[in-house]
Amino acid sequence: MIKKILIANRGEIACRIMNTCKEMGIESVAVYSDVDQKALHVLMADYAYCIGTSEPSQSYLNIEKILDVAKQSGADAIHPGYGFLAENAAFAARCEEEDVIFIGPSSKVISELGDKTIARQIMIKGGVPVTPGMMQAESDPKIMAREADRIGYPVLIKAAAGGGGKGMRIVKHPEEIHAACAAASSEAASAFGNGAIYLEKYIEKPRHVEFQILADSHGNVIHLLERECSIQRRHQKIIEETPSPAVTPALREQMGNAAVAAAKASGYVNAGTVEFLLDSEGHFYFLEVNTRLQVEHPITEMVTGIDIVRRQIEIASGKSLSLKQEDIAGRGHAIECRVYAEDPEKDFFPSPGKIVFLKEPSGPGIRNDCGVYTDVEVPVDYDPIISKLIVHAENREKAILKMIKALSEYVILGVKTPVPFLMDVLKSEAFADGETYTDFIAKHFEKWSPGEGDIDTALIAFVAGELSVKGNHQFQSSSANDALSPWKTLGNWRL
Amino acid sequence: MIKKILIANRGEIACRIMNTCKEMGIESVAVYSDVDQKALHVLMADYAYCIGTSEPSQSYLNIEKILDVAKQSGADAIHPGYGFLAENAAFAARCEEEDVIFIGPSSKVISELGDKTIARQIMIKGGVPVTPGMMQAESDPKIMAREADRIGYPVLIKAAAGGGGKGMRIVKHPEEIHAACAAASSEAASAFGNGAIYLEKYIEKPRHVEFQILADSHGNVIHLLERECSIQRRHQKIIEETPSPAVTPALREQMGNAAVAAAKASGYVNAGTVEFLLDSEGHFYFLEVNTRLQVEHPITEMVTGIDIVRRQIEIASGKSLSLKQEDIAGRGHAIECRVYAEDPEKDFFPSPGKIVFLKEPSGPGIRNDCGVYTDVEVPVDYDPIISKLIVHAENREKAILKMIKALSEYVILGVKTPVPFLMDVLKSEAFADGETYTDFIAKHFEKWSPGEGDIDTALIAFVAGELSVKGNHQFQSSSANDALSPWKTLGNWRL
Amino acid sequence: MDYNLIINDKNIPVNVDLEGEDRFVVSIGEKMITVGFGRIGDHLLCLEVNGKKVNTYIADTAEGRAIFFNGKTYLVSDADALNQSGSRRSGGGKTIDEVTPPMPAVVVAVKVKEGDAVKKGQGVVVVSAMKMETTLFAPFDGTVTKVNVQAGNKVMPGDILVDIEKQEEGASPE
Amino acid sequence: MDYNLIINDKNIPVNVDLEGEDRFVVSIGEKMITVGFGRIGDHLLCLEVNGKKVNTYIADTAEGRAIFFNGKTYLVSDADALNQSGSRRSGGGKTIDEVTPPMPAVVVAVKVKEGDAVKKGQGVVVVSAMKMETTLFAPFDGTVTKVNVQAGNKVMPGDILVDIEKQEEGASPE
Repeated sequence: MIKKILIANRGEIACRIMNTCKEMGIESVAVYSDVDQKALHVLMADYAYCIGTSEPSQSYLNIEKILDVAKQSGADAIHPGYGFLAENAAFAARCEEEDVIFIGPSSKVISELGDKTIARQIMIKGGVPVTPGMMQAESDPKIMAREADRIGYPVLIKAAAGGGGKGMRIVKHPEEIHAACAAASSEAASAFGNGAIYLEKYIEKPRHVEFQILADSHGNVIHLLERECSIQRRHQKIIEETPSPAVTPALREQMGNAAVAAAKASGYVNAGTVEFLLDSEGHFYFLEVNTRLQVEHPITEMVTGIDIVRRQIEIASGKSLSLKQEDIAGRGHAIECRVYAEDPEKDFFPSPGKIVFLKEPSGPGIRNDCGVYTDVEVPVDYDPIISKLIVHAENREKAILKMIKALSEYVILGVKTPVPFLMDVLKSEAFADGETYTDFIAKHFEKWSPGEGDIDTALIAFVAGELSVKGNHQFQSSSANDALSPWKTLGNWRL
Repeated sequence: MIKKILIANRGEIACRIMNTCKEMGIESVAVYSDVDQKALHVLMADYAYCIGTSEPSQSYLNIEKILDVAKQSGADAIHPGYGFLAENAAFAARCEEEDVIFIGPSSKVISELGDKTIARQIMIKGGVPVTPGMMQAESDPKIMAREADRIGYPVLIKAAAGGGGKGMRIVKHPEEIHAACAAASSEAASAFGNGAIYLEKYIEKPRHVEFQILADSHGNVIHLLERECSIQRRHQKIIEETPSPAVTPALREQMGNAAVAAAKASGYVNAGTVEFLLDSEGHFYFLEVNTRLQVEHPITEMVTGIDIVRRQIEIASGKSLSLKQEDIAGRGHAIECRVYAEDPEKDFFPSPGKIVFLKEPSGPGIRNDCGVYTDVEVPVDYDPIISKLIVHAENREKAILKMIKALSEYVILGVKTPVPFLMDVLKSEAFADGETYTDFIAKHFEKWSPGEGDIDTALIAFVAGELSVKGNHQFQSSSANDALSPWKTLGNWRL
Repeated sequence: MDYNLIINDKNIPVNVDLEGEDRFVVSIGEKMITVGFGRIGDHLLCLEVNGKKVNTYIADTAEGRAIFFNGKTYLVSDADALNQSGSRRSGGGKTIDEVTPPMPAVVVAVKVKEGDAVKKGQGVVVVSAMKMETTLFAPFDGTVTKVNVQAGNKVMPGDILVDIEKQEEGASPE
Repeated sequence: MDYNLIINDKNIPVNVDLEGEDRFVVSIGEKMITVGFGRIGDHLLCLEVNGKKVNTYIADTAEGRAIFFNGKTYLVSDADALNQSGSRRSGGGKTIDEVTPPMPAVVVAVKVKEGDAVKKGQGVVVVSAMKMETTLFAPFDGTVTKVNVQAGNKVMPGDILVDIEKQEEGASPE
């Protein structure tokens, strides 16, 4: 069994992994860049090693330094989290060479599924439905144009390597195809070091529905139901939920079987996610496999009651999955909101800086996977995620109400956050109706603005703040006997 | 539907009720005594009214003042929480007279079930198994002695009114019966204003297993499975869990049916708890009905996914239970630890005072129903509960590990708490084995002492605290470039 | 007491009459509101506004006092205090007349040099933050008088990256 | 630097050699331990003890500095500082020789009066806190010289409720 895990990541996901390590009696080793010296994941770890400067290539992406720390610290396994090296086949391969357990699938599987055209071939062989599209990456714009004609406009340009919307372009007219291919390829090259692109049929008004899978090294594969991740901005998910408002029990079985087939076809071992596009007629198409722990895994944990990170560690230790498909039943409804340091009033531009004050929401059914604390800096150098706020309730309606309440109590001062935007989305009729297509934000919230709000109360709070600073005003126990209590006092009841 | 609820309570339970109110869009009205001016329940409420001095009779037990606030604030319902007026039939009756909804059963039901001898008669009529014992309260010691002879020693003396172990005595030998009856009667008189006592057969090595019930005003009654509450100190529960290690599916069905029968026999409406003693052969005996929200209700919420307070409010609004018995399925395992301001090294004597620093544990599957915050005083005047720490995991073993981790991270400075004691109980083999009989603490932890602990690290922390105060030492971002980092630094990797 | 407060880029005069240690009456425009208040720790201000309680969380930031309640954060500044301290930051109005990044960032490219004539809306500096690039535009027609940064520099909000002298265009008081 | 610290009623000499701003070597008895430390905010002290990190939370209380880690709270005091400040509190040893409540409480009954002879272990005052009653006992044989409280008084730890003059019993140095 694994005794010490190096977590090759930072932020909320590193903290979340350490939580499970601690429960399992496994020691955790943090690595960090110099700007992260006071980061929460460094504070939480049993051991912490500075591995370089803030530039990711010098630290969180530096494979050899991370492997050196693994050896120096005696870690027998590495958990890559998501992002950074999580889907880097070369890193997984180096772990294999150095005999350090990589908590994830093999380098071969990462490599094959990471190349979207190979992945498509595997899925077609495995009987998993895929979108019409090219079977190989290309760079010649003429061939791309011909393929686009064959597939039929609109088409979607995608980067063969990578994800997260980078290098992605929708092309609706033949005259745009050349320029779009050039732009997408250069974007892909700078983002992933690989400019290869390919085309797929663009599915209109689709939903993004993904299935969590667990596969052990003994050939057992199950899925942990779906996640609906259609609410995206700039191809980045911002709100996820499970179950999907669009998935019927029959469709769930069909798609779940396809997800398990996808895992089996690729020789997958460990936790992974099979992403599908679901069109309005209930047809679904394989999109890609995310060969890592997914950002939005907590909503699956809430409805299935299963700790996915614990299962990852057990699978990586060679343990057999004790769960069978029939043991998996969702209960209630879970929603996740991603809370970034970003300014919703300035086109969601990142808003790094010092968290001057943080108060996390809490209460029954509320979980906040958080990577910051009061007084810490959100550095300019990384993905500006602060936390993922997750709620779980009896049904979708109650989960929405719980999320609105939780957001309304989430105090983050010092950096901007999208909390007011998220609240408006959750309060909207379109969300209540489950009209969660991937164009949801564009359609319903393109011109969102925060509105004036309750200016009077804000001004009053400013004044009260001035008065309480100046007079060094503090409640005193003795002031309970004053006639002027801050709370309504029924005078004649005072004794 | 109810729009505004007065919560006639304080501490964690008042806060927990307000959380559900807020989710439901219901306004909350707090009442408080003068020492509670800064209490968390006062801060959380939409409206707050001071109703008197710290003496409970002047505030939290003052029925007329509370009803006046209900009227003045426009509250259409009162939630009594647990303790204080929660099982006071006169209070429920006054609410009925004043046309304020009392969120709980009718005054008649409270009154009948509150008298344990009447309750026993109801249960016998309803076919619910009861312990052999007296059918009526008595005061004549001679009659008591005769009854004890009839029932057979050992016998248990109980107060006809009230609970919580007050007025309770085990009598093993006939020569002790007179003195014990006199002592129990006077204790009951001072605790409940009613010295009536009665006798029951004393069940040896029993477990305390209770069933949560929900009953609506349309005749629908279901149970929400059991809670194992055997781990008690001075007849006060300290650790509760569900499911019970002793309850088989067949026994669960039998006991659940008996609990539902008990609710029906008594004409119960709203949430309640039917307590049973379970002996080592699987026989169970009706103990009492708690006609209120129970302290330990959260573990049931965790395994069933049902918000009991929400159901209470819906039932009180006249709504029909949308749940059927077959909808209720437990998942995973939940444990609750009660965290009091008390000193485990001084026989658990209360330890009120100022909470100098509080850091609540958090993470997946961890819930802390808390009634305090940093800088607040735990007053000397009330039950010293700080919070209830609840965990939920896939199974009992994982829940125990999660609770140990959560306790190890629960920072409460300024008052003493039983956290080290609770950790030792959870780490014990007896607990792991599920040997949770009501004599658990007496048998396994009678002579508990906290042990020396890691004195070296404590001394080191003291010194580091001195040094960081004197030098006003604080991490600086710039110090990341110093050779002397507080974390292990691989020097040659520094760039 | 009179305050002149800035919120949502508007100047709002606020008059305050104290009514004891923890109670005051505030006049905002035509409205008069009775307020009770109490402070808990450094950041929590409990208010009672028109009889209803609201918990507000406050902290001072570079952009003013941040005030949070009901899921929304407001920025409020004291215009008089800003004037006294001679702050460069323009209180009311939304005239952006400086080339400064909206957040801590790294300069990717400077697209102008000293002496260049620039048109309003012309890109002058490209900065990058958290892997996103954004272009800073000239706020008006004019001439670049000084370039204060080069590619690779780390820059902060308020840093003037490029000085641009505004072109004459009649005597507009704005 | 030399400290003389009190923990679990024991006096422990501790020697500290600074090795820079955030590192020191501590000698406790025979052991020498290298420590790295960093402070986050008012209450969190991050230590690295023998290469392993441990987060400790600290706060000063009436009973000494409370130090929490791994689920347990320790109370540590500086014996030298206590001596300097002339604190009444006896540092080491566990000799309880005062009639003082273990916690804030209300006096329910005083069972002795001035001039009474009392035996060690005899109940002298009954106090109540949080609905629990407890009896405070005479710490030794002696005579009541003064009764400082009466029923209904609120009392705090450290308050001497009853002064008792110890009875002579030979020249025991203890």
